[in-house]
Amino acid sequence: MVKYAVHVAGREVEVAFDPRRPGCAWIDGVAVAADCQQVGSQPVFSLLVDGRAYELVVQDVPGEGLRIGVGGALYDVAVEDERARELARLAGRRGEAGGETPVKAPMPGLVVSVAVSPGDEVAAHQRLLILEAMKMENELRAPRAGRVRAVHVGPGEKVEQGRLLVVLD
Amino acid sequence: MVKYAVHVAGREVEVAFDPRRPGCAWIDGVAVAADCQQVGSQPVFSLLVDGRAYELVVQDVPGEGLRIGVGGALYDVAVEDERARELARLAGRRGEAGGETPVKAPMPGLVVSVAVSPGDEVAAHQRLLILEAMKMENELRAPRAGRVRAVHVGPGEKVEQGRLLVVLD
Amino acid sequence: MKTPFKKVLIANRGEIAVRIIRACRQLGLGTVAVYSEADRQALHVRLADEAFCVGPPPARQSYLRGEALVEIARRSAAEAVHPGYGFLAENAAFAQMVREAGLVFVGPAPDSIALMGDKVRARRAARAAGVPVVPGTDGEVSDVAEAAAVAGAIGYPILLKAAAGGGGKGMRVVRAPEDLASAFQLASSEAHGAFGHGGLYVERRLEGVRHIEFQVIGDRYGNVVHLGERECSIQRRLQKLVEEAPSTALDDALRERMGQAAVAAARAAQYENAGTVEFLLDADRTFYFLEMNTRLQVEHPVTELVTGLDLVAMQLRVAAGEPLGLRQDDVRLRGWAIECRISAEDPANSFLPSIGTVGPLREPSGPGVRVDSALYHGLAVSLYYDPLLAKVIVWAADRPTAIRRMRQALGEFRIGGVHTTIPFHLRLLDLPEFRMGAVDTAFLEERFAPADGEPRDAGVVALLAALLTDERRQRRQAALAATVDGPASSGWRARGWRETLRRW
Amino acid sequence: MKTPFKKVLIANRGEIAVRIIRACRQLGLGTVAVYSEADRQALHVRLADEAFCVGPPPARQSYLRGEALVEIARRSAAEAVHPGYGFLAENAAFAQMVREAGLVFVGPAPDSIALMGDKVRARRAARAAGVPVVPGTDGEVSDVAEAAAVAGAIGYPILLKAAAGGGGKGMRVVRAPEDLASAFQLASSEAHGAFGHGGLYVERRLEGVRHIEFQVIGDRYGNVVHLGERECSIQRRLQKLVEEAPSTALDDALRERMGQAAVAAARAAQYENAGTVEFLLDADRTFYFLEMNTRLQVEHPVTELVTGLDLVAMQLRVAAGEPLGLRQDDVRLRGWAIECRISAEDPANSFLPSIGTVGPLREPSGPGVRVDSALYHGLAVSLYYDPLLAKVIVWAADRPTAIRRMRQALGEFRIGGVHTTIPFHLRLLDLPEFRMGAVDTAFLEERFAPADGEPRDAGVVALLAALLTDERRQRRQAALAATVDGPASSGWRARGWRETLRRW
Repeated sequence: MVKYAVHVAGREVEVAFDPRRPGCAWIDGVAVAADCQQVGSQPVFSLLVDGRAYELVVQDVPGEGLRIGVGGALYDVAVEDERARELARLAGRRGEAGGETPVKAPMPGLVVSVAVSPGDEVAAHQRLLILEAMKMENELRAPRAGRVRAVHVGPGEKVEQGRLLVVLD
Repeated sequence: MVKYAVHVAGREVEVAFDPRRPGCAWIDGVAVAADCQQVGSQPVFSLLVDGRAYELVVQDVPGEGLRIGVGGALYDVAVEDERARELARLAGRRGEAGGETPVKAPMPGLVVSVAVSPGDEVAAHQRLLILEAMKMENELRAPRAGRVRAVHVGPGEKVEQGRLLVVLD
Repeated sequence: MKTPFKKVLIANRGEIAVRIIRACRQLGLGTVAVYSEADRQALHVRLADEAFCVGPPPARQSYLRGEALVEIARRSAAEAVHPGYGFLAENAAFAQMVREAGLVFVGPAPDSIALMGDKVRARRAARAAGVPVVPGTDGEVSDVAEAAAVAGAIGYPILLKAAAGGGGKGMRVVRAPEDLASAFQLASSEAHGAFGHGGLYVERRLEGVRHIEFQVIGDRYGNVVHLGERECSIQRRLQKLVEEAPSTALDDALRERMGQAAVAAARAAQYENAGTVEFLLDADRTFYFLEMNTRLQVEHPVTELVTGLDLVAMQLRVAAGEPLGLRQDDVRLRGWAIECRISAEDPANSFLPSIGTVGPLREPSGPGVRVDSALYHGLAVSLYYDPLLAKVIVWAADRPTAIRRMRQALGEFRIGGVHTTIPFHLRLLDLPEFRMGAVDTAFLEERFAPADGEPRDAGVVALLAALLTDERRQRRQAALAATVDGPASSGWRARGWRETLRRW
Repeated sequence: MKTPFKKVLIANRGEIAVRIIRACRQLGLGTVAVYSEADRQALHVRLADEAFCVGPPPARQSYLRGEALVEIARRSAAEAVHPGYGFLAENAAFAQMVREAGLVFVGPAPDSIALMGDKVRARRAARAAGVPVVPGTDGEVSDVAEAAAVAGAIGYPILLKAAAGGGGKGMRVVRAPEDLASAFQLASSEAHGAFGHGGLYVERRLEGVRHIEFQVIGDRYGNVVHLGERECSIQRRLQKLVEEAPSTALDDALRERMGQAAVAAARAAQYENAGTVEFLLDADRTFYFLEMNTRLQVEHPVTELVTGLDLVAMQLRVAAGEPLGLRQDDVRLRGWAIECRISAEDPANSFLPSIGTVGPLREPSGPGVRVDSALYHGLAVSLYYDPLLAKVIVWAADRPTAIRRMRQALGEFRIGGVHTTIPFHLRLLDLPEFRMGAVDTAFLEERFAPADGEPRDAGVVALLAALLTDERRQRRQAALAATVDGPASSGWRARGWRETLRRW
């Protein structure tokens, strides 16, 4: 049995195949009959799962996993195999750090201005900086009260989505 | 100068580039400014030729050349480079044989029946065989009067487009 | 929609299966698609709620297997079957089988199908209902000799027609006695292949006539209305290529007369659901009943665009027992609609079928443009089924605008990999005869000259072909050179060209 | 079309450039596209007759360079300029520059643009024409202090609006005095960035109101008609997301009153060409003039679908000096139309912009479905321009059918590679408030709950992701094994899976 833990839309789905039963799979422990066909040589797949028909489009996002579109929606998906998952479990819950709060760019954009400096005390919802994206100026505010530990960007800088902007203590 | 002879839609177009003048080309001796861009990683191309905009889709047909679609039409295109062409010219006119007339399958299909045998004398427009394609039975008739030299297919046979069916003397 | 059924099996493939799925979903009905092994990737399979394999690629082993279709309906708990057009759509036995399995057949009663499907009985019924018919035999002819006798009596040219037929299959025009034997054999064999019955009858082939058909629809409460006409005179080998609504040949008075005749013919068959009454219309504005097609027609969208109605939704509603909810006076025609059938045929090569794999694709869209299509990038066009790939249908306030809109839409259509009838349509749309609406059923075969002269875009096609060929040669040489003395530069070419072609 | 111009330069990009190209071509007019360096591959470049580069990606260096656009028109012998919406569409100086270059500007006179573009003067003009306006300042406020004073007088919540604005840019709602300073600074800065002028004025923010706008069009002979209303209350941060025509809030009597007010406002600006008069409508059916947009609107297609008119073609005709040829009585609304704007934004993540490259794509089609789009497989969605990718517009005989049709169309839409607003729209269409038409401008921000619960298709998405990951791992192992002991078999999997996944 091959097992994968798939992270999709904020939850984890366990998918398993049995090498001895081709065309069968288990989704969160429920057995399904599945037929998967790639359409032409396009990254488009037709899945029949217990007779239900689905059409999915797939894109690789390097370093991030897969982006899968179905029924008008698009999901960012990460797949772990069983062993990797076991290791992660032993190492404790993933990705949760201590008392500091990173503020990351929620979208790519241009930093128009920065309203705080390292050492500043900020209140919750106080403006940290302004990010221009798609011709709109977006105010980024402090998610909680705290002290600014570091500011990683300056005005005029272009930032990618997820870029660390400010760290609050 | 690099030159190509391009066979498209029943005629030959000479295309030349000058290595010292990027973005310039000559089509049948007429100089044009050309900008060619592939769209994404699709076999779709945007050409600007003296400011005129064209969108072309391309497909390789193995052994046959390129199939290029533009403005709702599709062209089967063969490209010869200058040297190959020169050789062909020296070797005499291409592909014209003597007194025999090959009758080829004008479309892929199933041979339903064959009405002639080697040695038969046929009149012009006499039925040679019936080819079923896309649920229609199509009568293939003799393009001229003559004698059947060879019959290369039999009833029930599936033939590709261009397959030699009958040879008339 | 309150219906005795919640889920519909669509016993068809291609664009019409997609069309029916759309209508079902808009009514809140579940959809079950069927597919042959050749169609596993097809659009209708991907768009349906459920999909089941019905057999190997040949239609006889899949889409024509009535019992297998009923079995899939049972297995998937579908409660109704929509047959689309072609395949089993006009097969009375199938309709009966569906009914006997306790399912709703989305179409007329088996008796109506049987009556109108027998072209000989249909002629008699129409005549009895006071609708004029084309001169011809009153029954099937038993052999070539009898056909020759009839032909001699009514005069050449004649039309041999499959008694069980429809859709142009099993038909042949015969212009001279010496061609009769060969045509008879071909038509009979084709009819046998298509309908399982090789019987033929003989009709006078009217010349200089238009093919005008009326859409009708009836419910089980005896309401029957017509939804105006469609002009279908642009035909090649009895296959329609372009249809429009309304027709330039009709005015309100003639429309009303023909519409009443269509309704009378439908009533004679106690007709329920959607159907089409076909007429020939001569230059004197005399019309003749030709036949009635007891199903949805390929060209139904032009009627939808000028009436604002959704014919497939109406089919489903009346099949569910709803009353029509529409009187003849409620039907208003607005504007002009044209449909071009896009088939995998090469118009530059006698319309021969073009097989291959569909490459990059862009279907037209925008104001007044509708595309009913089964196309996708990667579609393998095979010989198993009809070559129809898509239908482009446009609507505009008037006919000249509709023609220009169609021209624009077809010019935008990009289909890599297979030849299509688009160049034919583009040429047709530019002809003065077509623009004036001065066409008849012989127009295409007798007065339409194939394109001459060189295509407009040959130069640019040649340029791209040469650029791509050169790029490949450069890459091969570079790969070769790289093994000897490191990466080669491609020298003379502009950065733009090199960069943009490198992925090719 | 007999015109003083035969070729039109389209000073825009994206779906609206494509839309204008289609209209021009249907009128027999040549088209000249312009593109920034980021848009070389764009659809409008490929569909136009000619295309020229206008500068680097930032709009200020390309699409906003009026002189460069006029120069391209001169070079390509274009004789008219269509500005689309956004960019220079409401820039009186550009309209003037186009005229002075001897070209036809497809839009109103510079004076009309200037009058309505100055929101303060526009309010005065509307009031003078007898059209009620929203309470607020009669001129720009010079600073935060003055804004605070006005706000205190008319009462919170207030709306800060760019005097030179439009399209929701440079606007902020302020609900409490303490938020005023920050909002003032942001709005002013945004206004300066978008329109080159940071001046603001203050309006009462009406609550529980609908945004209802009327399409008007006039010719140079003084004929002005309205083409009915559009319901645009579904807004987020003052940006429209869904529009429909007609509105559930209007009856014929109110439509006539508001339509007359719209025509009066247009006449006050001596308005020629297409424009939109925006109103707020409160629960008591009292309406207030909001502003007039002196251009084609993003949401113009819903009006086209219910009137059967082609607004862009009409714009070109009246710009060419033709009379409107349409009286108010000739305008008939038929059925219901809805538009959903499909943007590259992630509704599950606060509508943040989603950049990336568009992968496999299938746009919906079929009966009653229109897509105005600039999408293509390979489109790199950047931050340089508006995130609008496409508009899906449906028509049906009634609103419930239109809603179901939109649901079906959006469900068919496949866009790989970027997040879009489609899931938001699908969710909205299912809400009882939306289905009943009980919406106002605050509905989305105040009463629309983001989706909860897990998405329906998470299981099948996970299955495919696991299959693909496993396939890759098998291939890596096989490649590794092959170097040691020949090709490996992928063991357990069914032939179908293995064969069909191998190309992945």
